[in-house]
Amino acid sequence: MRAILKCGSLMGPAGLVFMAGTPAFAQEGGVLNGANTAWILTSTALVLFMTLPGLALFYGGLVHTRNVLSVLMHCFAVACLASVLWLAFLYSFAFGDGGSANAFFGGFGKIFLAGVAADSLWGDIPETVFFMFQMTFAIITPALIVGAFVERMKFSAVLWFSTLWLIVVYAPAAHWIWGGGMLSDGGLLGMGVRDFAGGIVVHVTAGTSALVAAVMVGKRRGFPGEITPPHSPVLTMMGAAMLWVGWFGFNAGSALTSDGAAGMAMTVTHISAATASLVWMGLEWLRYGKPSLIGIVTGMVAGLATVTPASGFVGPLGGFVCGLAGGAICFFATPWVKHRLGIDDSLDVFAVHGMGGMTGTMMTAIFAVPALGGLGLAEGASIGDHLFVQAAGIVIVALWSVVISFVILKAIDLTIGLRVSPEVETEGLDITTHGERGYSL
Amino acid sequence: MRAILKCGSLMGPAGLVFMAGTPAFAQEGGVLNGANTAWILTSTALVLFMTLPGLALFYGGLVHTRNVLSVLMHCFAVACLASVLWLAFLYSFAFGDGGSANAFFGGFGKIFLAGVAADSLWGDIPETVFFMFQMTFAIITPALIVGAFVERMKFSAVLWFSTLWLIVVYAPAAHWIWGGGMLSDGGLLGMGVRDFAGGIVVHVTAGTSALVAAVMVGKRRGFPGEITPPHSPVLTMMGAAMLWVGWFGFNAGSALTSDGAAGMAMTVTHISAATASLVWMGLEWLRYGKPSLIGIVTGMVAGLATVTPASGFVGPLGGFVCGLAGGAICFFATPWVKHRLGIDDSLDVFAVHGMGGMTGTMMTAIFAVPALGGLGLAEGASIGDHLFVQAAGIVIVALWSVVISFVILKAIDLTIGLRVSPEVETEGLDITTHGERGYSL
Amino acid sequence: MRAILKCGSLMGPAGLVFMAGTPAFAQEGGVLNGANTAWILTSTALVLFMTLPGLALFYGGLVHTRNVLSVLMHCFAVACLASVLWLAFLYSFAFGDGGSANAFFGGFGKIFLAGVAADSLWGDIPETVFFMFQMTFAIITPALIVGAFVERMKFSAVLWFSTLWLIVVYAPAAHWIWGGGMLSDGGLLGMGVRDFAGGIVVHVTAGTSALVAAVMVGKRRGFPGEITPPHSPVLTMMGAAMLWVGWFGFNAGSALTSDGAAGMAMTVTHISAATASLVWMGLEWLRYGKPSLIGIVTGMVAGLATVTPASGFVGPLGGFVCGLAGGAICFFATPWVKHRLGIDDSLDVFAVHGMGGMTGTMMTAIFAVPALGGLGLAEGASIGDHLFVQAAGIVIVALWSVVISFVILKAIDLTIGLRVSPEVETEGLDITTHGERGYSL
Amino acid sequence: MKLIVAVIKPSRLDQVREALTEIGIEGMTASEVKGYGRQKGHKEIYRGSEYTVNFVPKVKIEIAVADELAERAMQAIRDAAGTGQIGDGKIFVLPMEAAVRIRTGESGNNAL
Amino acid sequence: MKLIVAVIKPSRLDQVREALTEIGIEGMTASEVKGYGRQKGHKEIYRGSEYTVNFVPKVKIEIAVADELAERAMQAIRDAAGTGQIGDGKIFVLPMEAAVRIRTGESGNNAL
Amino acid sequence: MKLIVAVIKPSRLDQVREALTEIGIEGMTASEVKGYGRQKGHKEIYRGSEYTVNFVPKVKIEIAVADELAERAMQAIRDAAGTGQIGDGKIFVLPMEAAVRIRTGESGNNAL
Ligand SMILES: Nc1ncnc2c1ncn2[C@@H]1O[C@H](COP(=O)(O)OP(=O)(O)O)[C@@H](O)[C@H]1O
Ligand SMILES: Nc1ncnc2c1ncn2[C@@H]1O[C@H](COP(=O)(O)OP(=O)(O)O)[C@@H](O)[C@H]1O
Ligand SMILES: Nc1ncnc2c1ncn2[C@@H]1O[C@H](COP(=O)(O)OP(=O)(O)O)[C@@H](O)[C@H]1O
Repeated sequence: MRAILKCGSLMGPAGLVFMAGTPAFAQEGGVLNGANTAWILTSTALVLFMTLPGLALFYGGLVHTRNVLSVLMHCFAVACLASVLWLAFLYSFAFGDGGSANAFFGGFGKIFLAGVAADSLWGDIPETVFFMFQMTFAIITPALIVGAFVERMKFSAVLWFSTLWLIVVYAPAAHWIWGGGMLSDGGLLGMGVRDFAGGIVVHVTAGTSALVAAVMVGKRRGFPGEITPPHSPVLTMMGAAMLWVGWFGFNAGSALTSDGAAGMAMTVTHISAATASLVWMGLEWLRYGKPSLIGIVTGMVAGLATVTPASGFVGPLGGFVCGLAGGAICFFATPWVKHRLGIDDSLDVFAVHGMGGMTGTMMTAIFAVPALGGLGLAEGASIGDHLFVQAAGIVIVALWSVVISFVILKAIDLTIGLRVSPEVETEGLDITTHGERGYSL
Repeated sequence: MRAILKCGSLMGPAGLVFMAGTPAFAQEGGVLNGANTAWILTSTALVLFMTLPGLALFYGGLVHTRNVLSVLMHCFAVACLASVLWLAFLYSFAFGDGGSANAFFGGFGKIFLAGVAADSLWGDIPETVFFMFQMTFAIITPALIVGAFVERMKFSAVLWFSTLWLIVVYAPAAHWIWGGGMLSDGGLLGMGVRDFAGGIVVHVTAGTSALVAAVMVGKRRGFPGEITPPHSPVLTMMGAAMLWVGWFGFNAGSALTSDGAAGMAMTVTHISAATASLVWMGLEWLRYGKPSLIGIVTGMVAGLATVTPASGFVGPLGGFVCGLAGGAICFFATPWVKHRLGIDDSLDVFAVHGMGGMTGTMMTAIFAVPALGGLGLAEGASIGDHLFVQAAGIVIVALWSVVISFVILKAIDLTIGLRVSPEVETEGLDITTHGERGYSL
Repeated sequence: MRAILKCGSLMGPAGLVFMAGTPAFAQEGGVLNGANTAWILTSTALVLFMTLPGLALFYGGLVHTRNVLSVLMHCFAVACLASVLWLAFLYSFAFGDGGSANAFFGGFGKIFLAGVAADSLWGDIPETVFFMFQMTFAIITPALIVGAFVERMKFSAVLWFSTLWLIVVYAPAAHWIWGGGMLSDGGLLGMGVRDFAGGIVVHVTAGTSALVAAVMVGKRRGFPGEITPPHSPVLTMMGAAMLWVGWFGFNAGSALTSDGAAGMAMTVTHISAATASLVWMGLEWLRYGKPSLIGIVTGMVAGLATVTPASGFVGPLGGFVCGLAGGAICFFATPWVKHRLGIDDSLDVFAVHGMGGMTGTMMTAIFAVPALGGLGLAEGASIGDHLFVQAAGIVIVALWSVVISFVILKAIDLTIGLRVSPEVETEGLDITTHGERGYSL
Repeated sequence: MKLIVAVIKPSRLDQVREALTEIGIEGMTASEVKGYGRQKGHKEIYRGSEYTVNFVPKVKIEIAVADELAERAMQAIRDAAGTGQIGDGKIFVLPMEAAVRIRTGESGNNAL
Repeated sequence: MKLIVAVIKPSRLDQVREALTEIGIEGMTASEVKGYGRQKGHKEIYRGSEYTVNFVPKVKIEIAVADELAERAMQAIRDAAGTGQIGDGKIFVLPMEAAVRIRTGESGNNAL
Repeated sequence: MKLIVAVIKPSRLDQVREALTEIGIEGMTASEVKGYGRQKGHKEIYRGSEYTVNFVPKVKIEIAVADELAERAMQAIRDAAGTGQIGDGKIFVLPMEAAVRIRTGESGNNAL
């Protein structure tokens, strides 16, 4: 007996629990499951590891030496900020009960974890563990956007942008899809958008907002002709590998269980990453004559971003095709954004995360079909129904992200300003803004 | 029903088990809990990761290039040494049953794990797992002290000091507080010192001993005027991030369970780290005009050291205030030790770990109060009682650490000598002592 | 009651499950154990972490700057390739049921995970989790071999070699020993070769194949006189530490359970690593006058490789002696291969992994004896019986590895060629093959 | 022939290179150096302690030119490297007796 | 005395050093530099974008020699550094007025 | 004017800088170089194999000075850089024809 049950907001972000036919799996209200808890505690550590130091190093290696510390600093400070805000009110806004406004907003009930004790449960894991696990998603999402405006945005502007963005873009989007809001089951689109681990909530929000930020902050001086190569592919590879390992927590942890659902999510995640890496490497080899390390690890990130929304719904075939499609689409999207659109989305957040997240979200509709190895469609729904809902989810969240990001950035620009002076940019942010240098060898 | 039960020495270092109202939680003698075991196996890996490579990189980035390898080597060799000594007799001294001398000393019964088989239990996890988890604490504590004497102490002296210190300072302190000795429940101070994950056992012992070591080994040549900046803030940030992630194992693992106790410990740990990071960054920005990466990560360590003793006793508010207080106190303590006291505690072990550990130990007494979100005071005890016991615990352990460290260092100084020659110091320890250079780029 | 039960191919790679006397441990067919699953999910992440970035950094730091990216690229690309091949057919070849040919080959039944659903079990964990855990072993094994031919082998040849080698050497060897084939219980040698976590399957196959590869690809230009020192012992140490932490998943994960078997495996693993590190450091200090960082971490790898086959069968004493023997034997084997045999096995894959794996495999026979703290011999077998079986297992697998590796490399040499041109070698593989440089500081 | 040695701000390297190629100088050798001069080094503050960094990152360019090009080369460097701020750097001119192109053995101005 | 400055391919450093010691030159000072010349830099492509790297890694060797050794030293360098390909580098010869060995204070040819 | 080129032990850089400022020399340019000379390189042993490191880390300082200061500068360097051990380094003096301060265009001794 294999069944996909849609669970109410109580059951967590993935919105899905995979049920096996034995009592060991039965989810009874109020009984803690130590094994699931152990896995989500671990997953929380893994997802934090993705940002600190994973993403920070991945991004840090891609910029000029004179800005490496500023990138690490952006990621680190944003992570701290997101953590405190999450406790203060973001968690409540995302996963609280918004009462009559619940379609849009989670309300103020869980501000500063009000009413949550050590023995409070969320499904069958402690609510503190769920809180922490979800916090790590709120940490990485604004950190992803950093890639769009490295090497030129003011540090104070980065902090303001991240704060406002988390409140007005991230928390609502998480609520809509994972917190029982308007895009989840029974909401606006009926059967709900399927986003297992954040194809929309994380990657589409970050990717589209990054594009807006890149436009608003403007190109780096000398872009595109005089930009220098990544100062340390070694750092970038190190960070990429940490992202891969951490992503096991991201996707397989989103099952919120320690069972076959987590196992299958981990499997498809890994397969997509490996496949997309090889696809990118192959395309690069064919097209530019040399398979590069930066290329293969970019492919890996593309594969992981793509499979993220699908990871709880598809089987190995789905994972494999996510890798193929994500690798290829992001490969072509990357120079297209930079050269055709002329947008200096410096570390390709939109092309990799945005495009990957969208691709995977659409593929979720297709590869959930049991005949393709998937774990099943919603009861009574066709692939077409799912495709529509998924697309609608993307459009709604992307539009919201774009509009709000624009407004926030405009406001910052008009007040404290978005961008450092040309002298500071030339000199580098490390020494001018943070008073340090990356290396004194 | 929420109750905090103090458990005898059988129940482990945290001395506390959080009980939920269901049979799933009941701790019956002799039944292994696989979920708890899974989480402590994971936590063991996380805490080892804190030292290797976490702390090693954190420290390594802060010194001059010519000494980076020596710092990594100190951490690595001390970790190996501590591991073998732990098996040989430290574990027995700390967690064995000392019989009539048990108040002071754990005895020789578990030397080389005598009598411990694969199926022996400690509480409801395998004793081997408890042994390993505790070993990782014995690894990191002497490694922390390394920060006090980098760039000038003889390698052989480092090994001797660490060995003797583990035997005469660490093992007893662990026994007194976690092993059922004189500072635990029913001992010298009645209700026992509360030190969830090592505010005293780890941070106070390391911090105060570091201060003594810094004085005894003496200042680096040219201190303070001619010391060079950290050679690689990139390495330091990398190590710091690993410390953060690993600290989840340190604190949430100290629950020895995979449940809400671990979840809450992880939550307060994270909140304190994030808060202290922002506090340090803010103070630095205000005072020196530039928020630095080294600053924010130092704040993080301060927040983590501070919340360590409290992490199993306080709620989110406690975690937040630990972060505020720890961040601010350590921020001001750091230049105070170096410039007012004129002590070259080179990587600020006392100011950050010592002061942080003490601050957190005291705050444990306050924020354990349920009204402040804590998990409760000992039965019949007031905040004042707890404050007294905590302070007494700090004083006793700090005094012991200081006196014994002094004696050990004096003995080494009189025999093999503590310090390298000025030429070696100028040339750098890497090439002179270890025959290698950090980078040949 | 302590008993070692040999389990059929159903029970997994370790071939061994440690049974405690309580119902909580009973392995009933078809019931998922969430705790074991949590630990194996975690172990999978840990073992992936060993290769990416662990081993890649460990190796990357040892070569010349101009080849650092190529080493990272080899490890990364091989990992991706192994993953896709594992899904495609390697898993089936290794762990499928080969029917009448099962002694040699696992058959085609599980190609592309055919018939494996999210709720399929392997023992008491999801088969997807077992699949993933085993995949990480198939990833690291060919990546280990990379150390033999760094700085000179063609990238395309590396990919071809790894692909063919995985198919014809790794998958069969895994099948023979762990997949119910001819070297497992009831097979060719009666009671089966004992290889808990890959002393033979991983280290002997990789080590002996590495030796062949080093000979076939030939020495680096200027070997031995003009080879430059490791360009970054810092990277190497970082990678080594990650290997250590990840090895907890490798060995303790191979228990496939979250209990005392895992705990004891973790304990002996750690002890062996720490001991061998100190042995290597000590020997180096005595013999060459300087204890080096590269030395101590090499000792660590030797200790870990040595204890790998033994880790589920021996007690602390066994772990300790594995560390002593592994550290010393590999220490002397390393210069012997390079200078006596004159083979440029550049990063000492044979001397460390091959010799370590063999040493540990033999010691498994001895230290499994309960009197030496081990968990027991096979029923009715003497140490001598075990020694014979272990030796036979080594010889058979080593011969197979050597012969097949030779054939594969010869074929590649005659077609696309094994080696880059002297100009490319002099210029470095990074810029010539991958179009990138490691650092632009 | 002259060997012109210019010590400039790192951020001006590309402009200087372009200015030189414009006047027909097709070769030069650059290196990272640390300069000490009127532009004082700076203080970095870590954890409340001041660290004095006496040397400032600079780039040194060496250009071998025919005598008659020396003046124009110096002018080109000045124009391209100048920002009007302390620390813009110096140009030194050394006499050079011989130059050889390794590949061909050409010597004198032909080697440049 | 002369100061010979040679800019060569990094991979030839060891050969050049050996060639010089063979003719009795026992001291030299090397440094990593970046060269610009006929051997054009290269393009690196990351994620489909071209990055122009104008400067090529080179090694600069400085050798102070007695006048009479200058010719032979130049010849030795040419022989050891030449690969016949563009980018083999240059040798420049500068006049040198004095040389001192710091340790002993010896000066002139004795200092070399 | 002269260009004084001193190759010294890295650990003496600060002393030399101070000694020079004491005699009124306010500018210099330093760089990391690798030296080959009587002070032989060393062997590093990794895993039982010897690696020969022929070059020793040194610092090169270039100081442009007015003719009349050259002697005192050389003396100051000698005093500050000398440890009496092999490898203390060398001082070379090159004639210099012109010096220009990029910022102001001042030339000659005024530019230094
Ligand atoms: N006497 C000197 N000899 C060699 N290099 C010098 C000398 N004086 C200055 N420099 C170099 O020129 C750089 C700029 O000089 P500085 O005095 O700071 O500013 P400015 O060029 O505006 O006078 C210094 O950083 C140093 O590298
Ligand atoms: N005019 C010059 N002044 C100083 N260095 C030069 C000059 N021309 C070339 N070089 C150096 O010599 C190197 C080789 O020169 P290049 O023109 O590329 O090839 P070739 O030596 O074969 O003529 C350059 O990379 C640069 O470092
Ligand atoms: N002929 C030379 N030309 C250029 N540099 C030299 C020469 N001889 C020595 N050097 C530099 O001087 C340094 C010190 O020289 P060395 O012979 O080792 O000791 P000492 O200075 O005591 O004679 C060398 O490392 C090298 O950098």
